[in-house]
Amino acid sequence: MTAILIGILCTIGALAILIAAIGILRMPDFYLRLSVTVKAATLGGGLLLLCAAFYFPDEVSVTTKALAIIFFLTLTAPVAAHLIARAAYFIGTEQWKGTVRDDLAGMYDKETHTLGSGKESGGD
Amino acid sequence: MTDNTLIFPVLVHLFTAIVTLFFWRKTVSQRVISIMGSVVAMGVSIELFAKVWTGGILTLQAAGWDAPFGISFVADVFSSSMVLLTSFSGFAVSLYSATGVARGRMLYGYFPIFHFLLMGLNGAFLTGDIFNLYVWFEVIIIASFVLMTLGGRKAQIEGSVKYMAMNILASTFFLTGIGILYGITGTLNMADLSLKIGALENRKLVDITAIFFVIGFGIKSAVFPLYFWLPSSYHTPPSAVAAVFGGLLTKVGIYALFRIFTLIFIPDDFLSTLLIVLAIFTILTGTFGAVIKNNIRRVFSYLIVCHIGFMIGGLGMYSEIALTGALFYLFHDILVKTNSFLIAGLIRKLRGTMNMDKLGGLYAEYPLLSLLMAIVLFSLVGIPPLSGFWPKIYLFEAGFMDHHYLLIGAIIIGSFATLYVITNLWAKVFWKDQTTATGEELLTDDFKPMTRFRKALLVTPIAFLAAITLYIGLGAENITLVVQHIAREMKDPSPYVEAVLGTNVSP
Amino acid sequence: MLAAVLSGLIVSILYIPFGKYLKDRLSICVSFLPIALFAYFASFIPTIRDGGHITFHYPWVPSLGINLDFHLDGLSLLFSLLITGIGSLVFLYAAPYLKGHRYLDRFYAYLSLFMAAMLGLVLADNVLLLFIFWELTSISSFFLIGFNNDNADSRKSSLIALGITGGGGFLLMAGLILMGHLSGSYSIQEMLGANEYLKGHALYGWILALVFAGAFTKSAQFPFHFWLPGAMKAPTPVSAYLHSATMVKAGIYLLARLNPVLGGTDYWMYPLVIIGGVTMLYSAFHSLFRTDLKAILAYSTIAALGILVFLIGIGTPESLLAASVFILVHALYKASLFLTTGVIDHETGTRDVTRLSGLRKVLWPLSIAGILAALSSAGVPLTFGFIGKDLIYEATLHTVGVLPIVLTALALLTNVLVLYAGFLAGIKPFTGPLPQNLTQVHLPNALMWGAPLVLALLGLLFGCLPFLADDALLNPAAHAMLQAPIGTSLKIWHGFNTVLLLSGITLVSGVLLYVIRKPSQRSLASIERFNAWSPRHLFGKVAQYSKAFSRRYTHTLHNGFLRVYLLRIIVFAVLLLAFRLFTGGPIRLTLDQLSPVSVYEIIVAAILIAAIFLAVTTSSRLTAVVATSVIGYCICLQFVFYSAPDLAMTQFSIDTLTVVLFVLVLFRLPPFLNLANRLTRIRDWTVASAFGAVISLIAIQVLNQPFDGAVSRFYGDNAYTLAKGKNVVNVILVDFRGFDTLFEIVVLSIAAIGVFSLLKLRLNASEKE
Amino acid sequence: MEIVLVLLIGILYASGIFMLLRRSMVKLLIGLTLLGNGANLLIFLLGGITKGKPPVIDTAAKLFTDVYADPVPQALILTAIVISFGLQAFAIVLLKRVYVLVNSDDLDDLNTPEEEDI
Amino acid sequence: MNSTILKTASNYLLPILLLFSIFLLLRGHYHPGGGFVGGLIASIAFVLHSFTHGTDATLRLLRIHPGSLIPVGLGLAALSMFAPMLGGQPVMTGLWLEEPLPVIGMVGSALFFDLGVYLVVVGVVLTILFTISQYSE
Amino acid sequence: MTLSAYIDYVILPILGLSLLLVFIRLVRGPSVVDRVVALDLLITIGVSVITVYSISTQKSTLIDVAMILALIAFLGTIAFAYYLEKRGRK
Amino acid sequence: MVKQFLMNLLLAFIWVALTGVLYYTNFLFGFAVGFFLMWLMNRNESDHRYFTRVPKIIGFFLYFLYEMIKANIQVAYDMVTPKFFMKPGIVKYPMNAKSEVEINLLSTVISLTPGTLILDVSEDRKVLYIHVMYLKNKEQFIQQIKDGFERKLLEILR
Ligand code: NA
Ligand code: NA
Repeated sequence: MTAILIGILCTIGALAILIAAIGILRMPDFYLRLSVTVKAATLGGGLLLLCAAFYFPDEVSVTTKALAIIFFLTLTAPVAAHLIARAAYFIGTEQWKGTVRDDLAGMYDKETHTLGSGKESGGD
Repeated sequence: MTDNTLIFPVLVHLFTAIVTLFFWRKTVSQRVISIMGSVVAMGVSIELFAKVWTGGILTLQAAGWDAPFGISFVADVFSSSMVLLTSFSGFAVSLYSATGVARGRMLYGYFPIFHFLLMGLNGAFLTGDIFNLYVWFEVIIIASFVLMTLGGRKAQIEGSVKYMAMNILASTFFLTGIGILYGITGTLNMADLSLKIGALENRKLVDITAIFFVIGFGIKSAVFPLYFWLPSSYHTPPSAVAAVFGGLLTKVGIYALFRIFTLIFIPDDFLSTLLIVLAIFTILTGTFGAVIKNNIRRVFSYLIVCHIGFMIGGLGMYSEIALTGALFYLFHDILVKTNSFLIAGLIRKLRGTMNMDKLGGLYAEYPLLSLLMAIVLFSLVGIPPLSGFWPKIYLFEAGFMDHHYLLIGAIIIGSFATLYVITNLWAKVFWKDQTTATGEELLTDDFKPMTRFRKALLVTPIAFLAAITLYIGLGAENITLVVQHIAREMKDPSPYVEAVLGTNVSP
Repeated sequence: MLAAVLSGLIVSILYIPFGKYLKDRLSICVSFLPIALFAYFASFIPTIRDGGHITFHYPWVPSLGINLDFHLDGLSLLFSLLITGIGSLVFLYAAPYLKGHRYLDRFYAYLSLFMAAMLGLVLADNVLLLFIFWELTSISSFFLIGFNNDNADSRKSSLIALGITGGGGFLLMAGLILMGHLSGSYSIQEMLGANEYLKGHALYGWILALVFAGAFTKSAQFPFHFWLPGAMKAPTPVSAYLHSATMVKAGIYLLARLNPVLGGTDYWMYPLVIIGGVTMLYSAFHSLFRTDLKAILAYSTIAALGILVFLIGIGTPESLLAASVFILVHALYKASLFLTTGVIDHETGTRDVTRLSGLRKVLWPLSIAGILAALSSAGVPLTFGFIGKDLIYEATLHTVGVLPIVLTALALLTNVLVLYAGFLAGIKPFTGPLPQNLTQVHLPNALMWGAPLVLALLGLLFGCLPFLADDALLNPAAHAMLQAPIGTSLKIWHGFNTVLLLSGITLVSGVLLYVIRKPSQRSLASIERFNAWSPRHLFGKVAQYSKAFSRRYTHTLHNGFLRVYLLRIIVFAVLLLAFRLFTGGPIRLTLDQLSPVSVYEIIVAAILIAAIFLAVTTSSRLTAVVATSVIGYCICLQFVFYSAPDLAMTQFSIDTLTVVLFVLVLFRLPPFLNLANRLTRIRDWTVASAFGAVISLIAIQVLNQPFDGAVSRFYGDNAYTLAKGKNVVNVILVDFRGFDTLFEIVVLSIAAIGVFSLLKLRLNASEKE
Repeated sequence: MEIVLVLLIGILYASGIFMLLRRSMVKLLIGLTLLGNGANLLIFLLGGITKGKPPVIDTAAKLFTDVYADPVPQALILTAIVISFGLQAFAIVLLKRVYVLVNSDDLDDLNTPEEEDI
Repeated sequence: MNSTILKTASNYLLPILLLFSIFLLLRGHYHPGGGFVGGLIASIAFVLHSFTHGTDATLRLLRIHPGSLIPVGLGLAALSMFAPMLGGQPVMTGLWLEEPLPVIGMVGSALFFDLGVYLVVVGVVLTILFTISQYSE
Repeated sequence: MTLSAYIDYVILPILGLSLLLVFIRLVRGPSVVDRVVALDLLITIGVSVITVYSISTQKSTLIDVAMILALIAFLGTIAFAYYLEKRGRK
Repeated sequence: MVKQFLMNLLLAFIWVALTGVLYYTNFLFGFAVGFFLMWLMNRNESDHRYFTRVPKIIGFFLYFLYEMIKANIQVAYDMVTPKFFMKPGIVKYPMNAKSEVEINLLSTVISLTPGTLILDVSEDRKVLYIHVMYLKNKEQFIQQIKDGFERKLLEILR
C-alpha cells in the first residue's frame, strides 16, 4: 500500500523534474527557463522527499528532515530565482522576441540598483 | 614503550602558536612568548633526543590504539635529531625575528604561523603514519605560503605563486602515492607498510608507487628537474622566513625521502640509479645557478639545490657509509643554511641591499661580525675542519666503494663551485670597499642606530648557530656516532618496525 | 706536540678579543711563538739524526679514522724548522714593515693561523688530517693575499689563488680518500705497507691524477702556476713566507711524503718529470722578461718548484737528496731575496728593477744579504746553492737511457735562467750608480734588514759547512722520502767531473746573460703579446665560457615561466612512470570482481566528463567556475552512490564555498585570453593525456591487487564498542585518526590568517624585512 | 563501475594537468582543483568501492550486520578535501592579489626582473 | 544586495541554519555530520546574512571578530586531545562520561574536539569570506 | 517489481535523463545566468536523486546529504547573483 | 492567537507522550484532537480567529496545490508540443500587502505557481514586478492575482 503510494508520488515527482529539465532546455529565453524550472523542480523535489518521509516512518528524524528540506526548498527557491532574475536583468539578458510587455524597463536606477515603483511622485 | 614526551615538541609549538594567536596585535608579548616557546621546545627536544639516544626507539600510539590502527608516533635517533636541529634553528630564527621582522608582519600573524610551521616540521619528523605525514606536510606548506606572502610585495607574490603551484602539485603526487599504497596494502602505518611492501610480489607496482614519492618529495626537496620553485621564491620573503625555509623546508623533503626510501621502499637498482642520476643533475644545476647570481639570497638558493644533490646522492648509493655521509651533510646543512639566510638578512640590515655588486666594506666596518659570518660561510663551503667537510669524506668513500665516480665528480664540482661562490661573495661583500661599490650613493645602515639590546637580538642567533656549527665541525666524532647509528638504523629497519608494531610481530 | 701545532691557531683566535691591544708596540711579542716553536723542533734534531722518529696520537674523530696523529721524521722536521725558522724572521720583519697598519692584528692572526696550518700539514701522519691543514693553508693564504682588500687586483688575485688551490684541494681530497679507501687506513705509516697493493690497483692512475692535481695546483706547476705571480699582491713578508718558502712547498712535501707510497713507477715518474721540467723551463724563461722584482722572484720560485717536482719525479736517492737540499737552499735564498725586495719596496716605493740601482750605498747591510742570496741562487761555490746545483746535476746524470742528456740539458738551461733571475733580484738593485731620486733612502729598522741577512748568511754557512745540515736534516729528510738510507752525503768538492763542468757552464753562461741582457719594459711588452696563449688567459677563458654556459643553462632551464616548469615536472613523471609501467610484465585486468554499472551512474559520469571538458575549453571565467562546481557535485553524487555520505556532504559544502570564494574574487578580471598557440596546446594535451593514461593504467594495476581490509575491519568492529560512535568515518576522524583532523583544522586556521594578512597587511616603506 | 571510475580519474588528472600548463592563474587554480578531485577519487577507488552500504552502524545495532564500505579512504579523503580547501582559499586570494598587482591574471605578467631584487 | 525579499528571507534563514548546524555538530559521532559540516553550515548562515545586510552588519551581529574563534576552537580541540596526557594516558585517548546526557547523548572528549573543530571552521570561513568582501567593497 | 527496483530502473534513469538535459543547457548557456540557473536545477535534481537513492538502498543516512545539499545550494546561487549584480554595476 | 497555537501543540505532545507512539501520523492526530477539544471549549467570542484560520490555511494550501498542478500541466503541455503558445511579459503589480512577511509569502506563492515569477519588489514596497508566461491581458491578470492569492493570503495573515 505504502509502496504503491510512494511509487505514484515518485513517478509524479520524477516527471515534474523531467518537465523542468525539458523546460530549461527548450524555453526560448532566460526568464522563461527560470520560470519553468523553479516550480517544477520544487514540486518534483518536494514530492520525492515526501516519498522518503513516508518510506522511513519509524525514523522520526528522517521524516522531520524530509519535511524540513521541503520547507527549505519552498522558501528558498523563489528567493533564489528572484535574485538571479534580477541579476540577469541588470546584465541585460535578452528577452524572447515573443515578449509582449516589459514594465520593468527603465525602472532601475543605474547607479544604486534601487527599483522604483513608478508611484513615487503623484501617487497614481 | 609509550611515552608522551614524544609529542611534546609538537605540543609546545602548537600551544605557543595558539597563545600568540590570543595575543594578536600585541607584538611585544608575541615576541616574548615566541622566544620562550622556542626555548621550551629546545628543552623538550634535547630531552627527547637524550631519551632516545640512551633508551632506544620511543613510540606513542595516539589514543592508545595499537598500531597499525591508530596513528603512531615514533622517535628514533633520526627523527629525534631532526627535531633537535629544528629546535636549534627555530630558536635562532625566533630570536632573530624579534628584531629582524617588520612590526607590520607581526601584527598579521607572523609568530603564530612561524610556530605552526615548526610544529608541522616536528610532526613530520615524528609521525609514523604516512597519511599523517601528508597532513604535516600540508601544515608546513600552508604555513610557508603564508609566511612567504606575508607583506605582499610583488616579488613575494610572484615567488609564492610558483612555490604554491609546484608544492600543491607535489602534494598531489604524494597523495596519489598514498592512495596507491593504501590500495595495495590496506594500511597507512609506515612500519606496517615496511613489512607489507617488503612482502609484496609485484615489484613493478612497488617501483611505480615509489616513483610517486620520488616526485612528490623530490619537488619538496628541490631535486632536479623538480626544483624550479626554490630559486623562484627563496629570495623573496623576509630573511627570518627565508632562513627557516632554507634551513628546514627542503630538509623535511629530504627527511621524508630518507625515511620512506629506507623503511618502505628499499632502493633497488632502478631506484638507486634514478636517485644518483637525479643527484648528479641536481648538483650541477645548483652549481650553474649559484655561480652566476648576484644577489646573496639567490646564490644561497641555488646552493641549497646543489647541496640537496649531495644528500640525494648519498641516499641513492644506499650503503651505510653513504647514508652516514648524507645524514651528516643534512645535519650540517640545516644549521648552516638557516644561518646563511640570517646572515643575508643581517647584511641587508647593515646595508639595505643583498645585491653583491652594491655591497661592500663590511669587513672594514664590522670586523667581528664579518668573522662570525666567515665561520658560517666557510662551513658552508666545507673548509676543513668545519662542519661541511666531514660528510664529504663519507660520500667520497661511499662513491669509491660502489664505483659511483660520476657522482664523486659532481660533488667535487659542487664543492668547488661553493668555494668559488662563497669566496667571491666574501671578496665582494666584505672586502671591497663601499665607495667603489656604489660610487657616491651611501646605502642605509639600519643596524648602527639600534640599541645594544636589539643588536644583540640580531647577532646572538647567528652566533648561536655558528657555535653549533663549529661544534659539529670540531666535535665531529660525536656527530659521527649519531649519524652512524642512524645509518645503521636505516640499513636495518627491523628495530623500528618492532618498536611500532610490538615485538610479537615477526619481521 | 698538539700544543705546538695548535699554538698558532690559539694565538690567532686570541687575536679576536685581544688583537687591538697588541696592535703596535707589542706586536713584536708574537714572534716569540715561532721562535719558541723553532727551538722546540730543533730539540728533536738529535733524535732524528740518530735515525729515530716520533709519533704522537690524540684522538679526534676515531670513528672516521681521523685522529690528530703526528709523525715527526726527517722530512717533517726539515719542513717544521723551515716553517718556524723562516716564520720567526718573517714575524720579526713584519712588525716594522707593517708598522702602523690598521689591520696589523689581523695580519698576525692570519700569519699565526697559517703557521699552525703549515706545521700541522707537515707533521700529520693521517692523510685527511694533512688535507685539513692543507686547506687551512689555502684559506689563510687567501686572506693574506687579499690583505689589502680595498685593492681590486688584490681581491682578484686572492680569488684566483684560492680557486686554483682550492679546486686542486677537492681533487686531492678525493685522491686521498681513494687511497685511504683502498689501503684501508688513512695513516700514512700504514699506507706504506699497502704501497704494492695501491700501485697494482686498477685505480692507481686515478689516485695519481687526483694527488697530482692537488700537488701541482698548490705548488704552482704548469699550467696552474699563474696564481703565484698574482699572489705577489700580498704584503712582501707574506710572499717571502708563504709563496716562496713554505706553502707552495706543501705540494712538494706531499709528493715527497707519498713518494714511498705511490712512487717508483713510470706513472709516477713521467708526469712529474715532464710537468716539473716544463714548469721550470717555462717559468725560468718568463722571469727573463719581468721588471717587477716580486714578479721576477715569483717566476723563479715557480721554476724552483718545478725543479723540485722534477727531482722527486726522478726518484733516485741522489735526486731525492738533491730535492731535500734544494728545498732548504731555495727557502733560504728566496726568502732572503723577498725580504730584501720588501725593504727596497718599502724604502724606495718601487719594485721596478729597471729603475733600481746602486742601493748598496744607502742600504749596505741589505746589499750583503741580497748579493749573498743571489750568489746562492746562482750556485757559486761556497754557497749552499752550489751544493744544491751539484746534486741536481748529479741526479739528472744518474738516470738511465737517453734521459740523462735530456734532463741535464733541461736542468742546465733552467739553472742559467734562475741564476739570471737571482742576479736581477739580488745584485742589480745594489750595483751601479745610485739614481738621484733614491739618495734620500735610508736604512730601516734593524729587524728589516737583519732578517734577510740572517737567511743569506745561513746559506753561506751551510755552503761552507754542509755537514751541519746534512746529517741532522737533509739526509733524514731524503731518507723519509725514499724510506731507505740514501748512502751519499753532502760534499763541497766532488773533484773534477761532469758535474763541475756543468756548474761552470751554468755560472759562465748565466753571468754572460746577466751582463748582456738588461731588463726593460719593452721586453716585458714583448712577452705580454703572448698572453692570449698563456695558461692564465686560457683558464680565464675557460672560466668565462663556463660562466656563460652556466648562465645559458640556468636561464634556459629557469626561464621564469611557471607553466614550463610544471610541464617539465609532468613530462619527467610521465616518462618515469611509463618506463616502469611498460617494463617487466603485461598490464592485466580481471573483470570478475568488479561492481555492475547502472544507467544513472553512467549519466553522472558522462556529465562529469562533459563538465570537465567545459571547464577546460570555456572562454568565460565564470563558466569555468560553474563547470568546476558541476564537477564537484558529480563527484559528490558518486560518493553518495558508493556509500560515503560524510564525504558527499563535505565535498558539496566545500565546493560551494569554493564557488563563493571564486565568485567574490573574480570581480573585474578580464576574460580569458587564448594565450597559447595551437602547437603548444597540442603539446600540452599530449603530455596531459599521457599522464592521465598512465594514472589510469596504474589504477588498473592496483585494482588487480588483492586488498587487505584488516584495518577497516578493526574500525568497524570497535567503533561503537571502544570508541562509542556509530558513524565510523566520524569516529576515525575524531578518535582513531584524530590527529589528522586536529592538524587539518590547523591548516584551515593558517589559511584564514594568511588570507587575512594577504588582503589587509600593507607594509609601509620603512618596514623592510 | 570501476572501469568508468578509472577512466574518470584519468580524465580528471589529464585535464588538471592541462589546466596547470596554462598561463592564466584562474585556470591554474581550476587545474589544481581538478587534480585534487582526481586524487580523491583515486583513493576512493583504490580503497575498494561498495555500493549503498555507508559505514554507519544502524541506530539499533552495536555492530555491523552487513558488509560496509571501507571507512578509511573516506576519512582520508575528507581530510584531504578540507586541507585542499584551505590551500585553495588561500590560493584564490593570492589570485586576487596577483590581479591587483599586475591587472591581469596572466602569470607571465607577474615575472619580476632580477634587477628588482633587494 | 539590495533586495527586500532576500532580506526577509535571510532573517528567518539565519536562525534555522544555525539551529541546524548545532544539530549536525552534536550528532556527528552517530550519523553523518560532525563539527566540520556543522561549522560550515553555521558559517554559511552568517555569509548569507552578510550578503544581504553587508559584512559590517554581520560583524556587528557577531559582536566578536570571527577570527578570534580560531584560537578558541584550536585551543579547545587541542586541549581535548592533550588532556588525557595529564592523567598519564596516551595523547588523544577518548575520555567519556559514564552515562549519556539527555538530548546531547554520550559526552566525551570527542565532543569537545568536535566543538573545537566547529568553532575553527566558523572562524576560518567567516574570516576568509569577510576579509575578501571587505576588500572588494 | 519491488519499489527498490522500480526506483533503480525507472525513477533514477528519469532523473538521470533530467540531469543530462539540464546539463546540456548548462553547456549551451548562452548567458552566465542560464548556467547558474542550470546549476541550481542540477543541484535540486541532485537532492532528488539522493533522496530516491536513499529509498532504493534503504539507507536513511543519505537524507542528511540531501539536506545539506538543499541548504547550501541556495548560497551558491546567491553568490552568483551577488557577483553578477556587482559586476553589472561597475 | 499564538497562545492558542502553542496550547494546541502542547496538547499534541501530551497525546504523543500518552500513546507513546513516536510517529508523525500520531502527532498530527494528536494535533487534530487538541484542536477539536480547544474548539469545543472555546467560549471567548473575541478570540475565535484561531479556529477559523486553521481551516483557511488548509483551504489556501489546497487552492495553491490546485493552481500549481493546473498550471504545471499547462506549461508541460506547452513544452512537449513543438510550438510555443506563450506570450511572456513583465507586469507591474500594485500590492495590497504591506509587511515584510506578507510580501514574502505573496511572492513565494506567486513564484511557485507555474507561469508567474517575481522578478523584484520596488524599493517603496508598493509594486511587484512579475514575469508572466501567458499574458493575455494585463488588467485581467492583475485582477486574477488580487482576487486569488493575495486576498486569500491576507485573510489568513491579517
Ligand atoms: Na563528520
Ligand atoms: Na508562477
